[in-house]
Amino acid sequence: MDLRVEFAGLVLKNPIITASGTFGFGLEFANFGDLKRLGGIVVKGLSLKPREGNSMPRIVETPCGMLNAIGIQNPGVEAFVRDKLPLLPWRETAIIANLYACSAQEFGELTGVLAGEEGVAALEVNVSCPNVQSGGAAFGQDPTQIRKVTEEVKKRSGGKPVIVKLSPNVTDIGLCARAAQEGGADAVSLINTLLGMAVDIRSRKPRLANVVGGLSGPAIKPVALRCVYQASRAVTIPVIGIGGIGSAEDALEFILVGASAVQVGTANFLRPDQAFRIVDDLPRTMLKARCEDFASLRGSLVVS
Amino acid sequence: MDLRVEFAGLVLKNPIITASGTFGFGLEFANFGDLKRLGGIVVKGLSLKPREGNSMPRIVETPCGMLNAIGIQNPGVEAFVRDKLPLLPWRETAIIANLYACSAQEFGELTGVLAGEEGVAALEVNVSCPNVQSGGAAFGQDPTQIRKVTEEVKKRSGGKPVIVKLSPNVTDIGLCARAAQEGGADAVSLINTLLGMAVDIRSRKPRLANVVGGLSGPAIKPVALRCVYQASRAVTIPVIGIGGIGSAEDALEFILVGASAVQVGTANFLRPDQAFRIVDDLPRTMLKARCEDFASLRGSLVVS
Amino acid sequence: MVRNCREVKVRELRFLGAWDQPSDFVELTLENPGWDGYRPGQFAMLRPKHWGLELSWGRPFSISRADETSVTFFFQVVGRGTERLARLKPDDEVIIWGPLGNGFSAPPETPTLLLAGGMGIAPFRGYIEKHPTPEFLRLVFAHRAGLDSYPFQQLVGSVRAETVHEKSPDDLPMIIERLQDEVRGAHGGIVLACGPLPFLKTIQQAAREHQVRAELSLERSMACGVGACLGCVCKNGQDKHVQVCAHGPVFKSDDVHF
Amino acid sequence: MVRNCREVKVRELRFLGAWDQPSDFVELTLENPGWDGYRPGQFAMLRPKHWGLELSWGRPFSISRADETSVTFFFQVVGRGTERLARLKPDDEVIIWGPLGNGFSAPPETPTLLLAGGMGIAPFRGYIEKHPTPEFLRLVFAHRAGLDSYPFQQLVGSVRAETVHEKSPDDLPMIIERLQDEVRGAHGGIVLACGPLPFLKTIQQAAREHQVRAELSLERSMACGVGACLGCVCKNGQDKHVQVCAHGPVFKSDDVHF
Ligand SMILES: Cc1cc2nc3c(=O)[nH]c(=O)nc-3n(C[C@H](O)[C@H](O)[C@H](O)COP(=O)(O)OP(=O)(O)OC[C@H]3O[C@@H](n4cnc5c(N)ncnc54)[C@H](O)[C@@H]3O)c2cc1C
Ligand SMILES: Cc1cc2nc3c(=O)[nH]c(=O)nc-3n(C[C@H](O)[C@H](O)[C@H](O)COP(=O)(O)OP(=O)(O)OC[C@H]3O[C@@H](n4cnc5c(N)ncnc54)[C@H](O)[C@@H]3O)c2cc1C
Ligand SMILES: Cc1cc2nc3c(=O)[nH]c(=O)nc-3n(C[C@H](O)[C@H](O)[C@H](O)COP(=O)(O)O)c2cc1C
Ligand SMILES: Cc1cc2nc3c(=O)[nH]c(=O)nc-3n(C[C@H](O)[C@H](O)[C@H](O)COP(=O)(O)O)c2cc1C
Ligand code: FES
Ligand code: FES
Repeated sequence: MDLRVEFAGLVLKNPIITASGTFGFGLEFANFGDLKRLGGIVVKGLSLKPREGNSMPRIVETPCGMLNAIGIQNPGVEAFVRDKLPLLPWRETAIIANLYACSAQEFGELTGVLAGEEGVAALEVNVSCPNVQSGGAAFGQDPTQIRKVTEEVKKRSGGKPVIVKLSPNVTDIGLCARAAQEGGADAVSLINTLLGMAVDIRSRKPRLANVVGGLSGPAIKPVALRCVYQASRAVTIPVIGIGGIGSAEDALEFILVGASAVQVGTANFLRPDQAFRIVDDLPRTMLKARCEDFASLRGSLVVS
Repeated sequence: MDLRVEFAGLVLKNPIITASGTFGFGLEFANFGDLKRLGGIVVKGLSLKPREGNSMPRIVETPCGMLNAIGIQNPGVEAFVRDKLPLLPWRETAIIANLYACSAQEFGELTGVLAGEEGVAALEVNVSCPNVQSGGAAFGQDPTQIRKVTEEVKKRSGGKPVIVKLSPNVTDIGLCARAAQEGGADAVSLINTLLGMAVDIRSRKPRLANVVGGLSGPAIKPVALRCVYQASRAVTIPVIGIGGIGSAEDALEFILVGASAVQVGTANFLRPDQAFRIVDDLPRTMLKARCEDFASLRGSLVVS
Repeated sequence: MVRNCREVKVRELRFLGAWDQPSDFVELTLENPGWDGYRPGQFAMLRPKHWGLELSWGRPFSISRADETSVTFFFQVVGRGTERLARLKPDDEVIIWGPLGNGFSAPPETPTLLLAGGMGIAPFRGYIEKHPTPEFLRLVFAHRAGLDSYPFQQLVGSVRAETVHEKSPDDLPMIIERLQDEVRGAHGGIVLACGPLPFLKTIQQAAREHQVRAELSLERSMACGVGACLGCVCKNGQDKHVQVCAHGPVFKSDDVHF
Repeated sequence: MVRNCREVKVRELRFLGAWDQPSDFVELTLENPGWDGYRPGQFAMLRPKHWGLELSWGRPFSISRADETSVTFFFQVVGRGTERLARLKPDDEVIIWGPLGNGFSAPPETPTLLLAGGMGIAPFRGYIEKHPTPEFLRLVFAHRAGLDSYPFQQLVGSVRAETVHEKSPDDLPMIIERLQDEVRGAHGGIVLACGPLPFLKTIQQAAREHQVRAELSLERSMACGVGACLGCVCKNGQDKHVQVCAHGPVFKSDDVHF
């Protein structure tokens, strides 16, 4: 069975990509499976300068999910290019850089560093930084900002596909997807985490030092599926589905509502070989669902 | 231990209220516990005319949650007043009517029917009807509409407390809470369900006839807690916490972030006596959390 | 008969057979929470106590039989809930609420044809045991797995029973015809049916055609089981939504609009 | 030593004792997924195969000992995961990945003081078994539950061991003093410590004060266990966040900033 998918100028072996922040720089999982078998790897969020991230505690387990407030701890984009990228099987598997910045200009600079890197297949733009100018709401909650940031990244991307990663914490996800398309994005990926919180009644303190954090995992799958469905109908560019995907069946569900590929996030914590297992399960699951190829499945949801 | 709570002109035996749509008209649960022991009961959403609701299937189980698209099936407000209310222990337990309408005027009429009913302790306004004029977004996603509807209900409520139930499917929940306050609401309750979706890869169909539905249950608790925290800081009127509450500990968590009372929804399906069990567990759980009364717990979250 | 919600212990869990692996057939016996006065056709919601929060709902099963000390269910493993139920061990605790719904009619001295499809046989065990005039009963059982997988042998002897084996989908026309014939032949008596949807539809149609009194037991995904969530409705004769859990699960054949 | 992720069967689950009910102490033995070459102080992530999706993460436990055929863990029931682990039965399958982290130093012919607090004794069982010169080892074990609740008796005989019983919170100053004395007395050798945070802090302080070489094994909530999620960091000597799972769990005492 041909598992390949092509979209936004990318050719992937299969539609299973690991999601940013949940698969490290890929190398952490090399003991548990052959990285070359994955459709792609989105690396941990990268910023211009190294970041220490938020204080501890940073993660909490919640029913069928988890909250995280890592705060984009990362060694900086240059250390990534120098120390990690050369070790990754980028000729065989799409390595996608995830960009984190807090202004359009910073996004531009970050793009500049990566645009010339042969090992980077595409750029995924994470617009979740709270925007100080607009009163604490993240870039990703404001279509105008999404468009501006997209334009900036696109301008300096040197022809690499630009994927804009959307936040679900908005009234109208379709508007955000359209803003990315208008800004020139080659694809959108969604969803990033839902804004959530957990507290401890004994200490009367938040369970995350950062007070609020991002909810991910199977708990959010229904919200993610709805967002991907809505975004797919709002734009003509390809959509990458993310949110609670933990099985081949989950992956097919997202493709059914319109996704061209999917990302596996929190499910990597169920067991470190889960992403590889999902790749293995794809052919069997497709057969069971009487699905011959992804092209015919994509967006084929029957809505009466 | 004194479990009473007072807010918005209501005096409740304890802060445990059952949530609309998950506890029928209360009578369905009379075999499983003494309704008089509950702090309050919010009855199924009521409309002016009887409604048949959506087609089947209407519910789907999801990881640690469920989707519903019942479509406010109900016998109409008059049948409620005539057939159900007299059977409820409204002298001992606050019976809260949940109002569903699709225009400010309709909300006003509905309020008119209930304003004079001695057995109704308060009105909860459900603004989740998709607003045809504003392109399919629900009233509850537009602060201007929230305010307008609140004003209309408040005008005709005959002095009964008006609680506006907020939707979490918005960019800024604080804005919505403030709009309700400005409209004259005596309290806000939140969250209503998150918009979600489920599909079946074998039939390639949505699992709900309505395609999208509302996500509830423990899965959404972190989102609900965050929304209640944000809303509590945005308004001065009392806040009722809803979303994934299934234990006395959960209830205290919502009070800790600012709620004056809570509603138990999907947890009523874990077992039909769950709401009663939560009431029973309150004193013990408060002791364990070294919490003497709700007044001192409310909003006492320590954020450094 | 008062409904209640109780925590009771598992007495026994028996695997009867398997078909279409891993689709096991299981007989589950629990302590009786005081339900021996139940009406056959009624059901209960089950939820093992150590289930966490992943599954939001209990699971509905027909009460297959009950005596003073125990209540028995039969189920097939078809998904997440039944998979977990099949891992129960003696002394594990189960939360159980019921008896729910209405149950089948049991008019004495009336020729009564019981039509069971697959696991639809479950309620008829208690029905036969409790019937005042069992000699008026006749059971026709359509099944796909081997007979040992079902609580069938226990019934033989106490009632006239025949079986129809669906060995492959090719047998379906034969079974439909048999059902139609059986319903036609029941004219003047009453037909009680429990089984999958196509099975019930066939019977409804035949009953209408031949003006036979029939009752059908419906299945729906259920969240509450007590009529509160409105998630399990069907359309009644007046095309109105009614809760299967509270107004059913047994409906007069004419009173269901599929 | 190659890390891997395997599904292995439960060989045995033994309840050692209980304290502060329902806080059980459990010894869990699994088939060895080829880890007998592990380094004591290393840990593994465990996740029973039939856990559904409610718990998003595996659970980290020190490898207590391993031989060619089995690997053993000791744990206390403290929450949702350990409660479920305590319900495992022989032949149940468990997903297990490891060995993870770095492990303790084991310099031969060096006076080595093992300081264990509570379940912190777990890794020292294998440490003592594998040590090239066990006659250089001495163990001081601070505990609250009865000694039978811990894998302690198994160690006596193979190593010099002493215990300190914390019967009530009033005993705490005495224990702190004892720990300080022990660390001071270990000057010239090495101290290896595993236990709750206040326990480790006391030892770190004493080691700094008396310039004693010490290693501390840290605990954190862990999602991945392999260094990927950055959820389990501590601050190192340079005040930088490093992953406890990948850079630890054992840290040179000077290299942790609590
Ligand atoms: C009143 C009543 C009595 C019943 N009595 C019995 C009985 O005696 N023995 C028995 O084996 N089963 C009986 N059922 C069906 C039983 O409730 C379902 O098989 C069970 O709930 C499936 O749970 P699951 O978690 O394993 O499946 P899920 O994981 O929830 O679903 C798995 C598959 O089963 C289907 N399914 C889920 N729920 C139902 C349902 N209620 N009816 C039909 N298909 C369903 C789903 O569409 C899905 O394809 C009864 C149902 C009702 C409503
Ligand atoms: C490297 C390492 C080795 C460990 N070795 C052992 C061992 O050999 N034996 C043993 O009994 N325990 C050990 N632990 C601790 C063990 O991992 C936790 O007790 C366990 O994960 C709790 O899971 P739970 O689901 O039961 O608790 P949860 O429901 O997740 O939490 C219950 C309570 O335990 C606390 N808790 C949760 N996780 C941890 C943690 N990792 N450390 C400390 N407190 C926690 C929570 O704050 C909460 O108060 C080790 C931890 C680490 C990081
Ligand atoms: C621990 C953790 C760290 C994450 N870090 C990032 C990140 O650096 N950049 C980013 O765009 N998304 C990040 N995410 C979000 C995921 O990539 C993904 O969008 C989200 O978790 C939803 O998918 P899931 O439910 O499959 O986990 C992180 C998620 C988790 C759980
Ligand atoms: C089956 C079902 C029906 C519901 N019907 C209504 C309704 O009629 N009116 C309303 O305001 N909310 C309704 N809700 C929303 C709940 O009252 C509650 O806000 C939501 O489920 C979140 O709480 P929970 O997670 O505790 O269930 C319904 C929820 C469910 C699950
Ligand atoms: S299952 Fe809730 S109304 Fe029937
Ligand atoms: S547990 Fe994920 S980095 Fe340590």
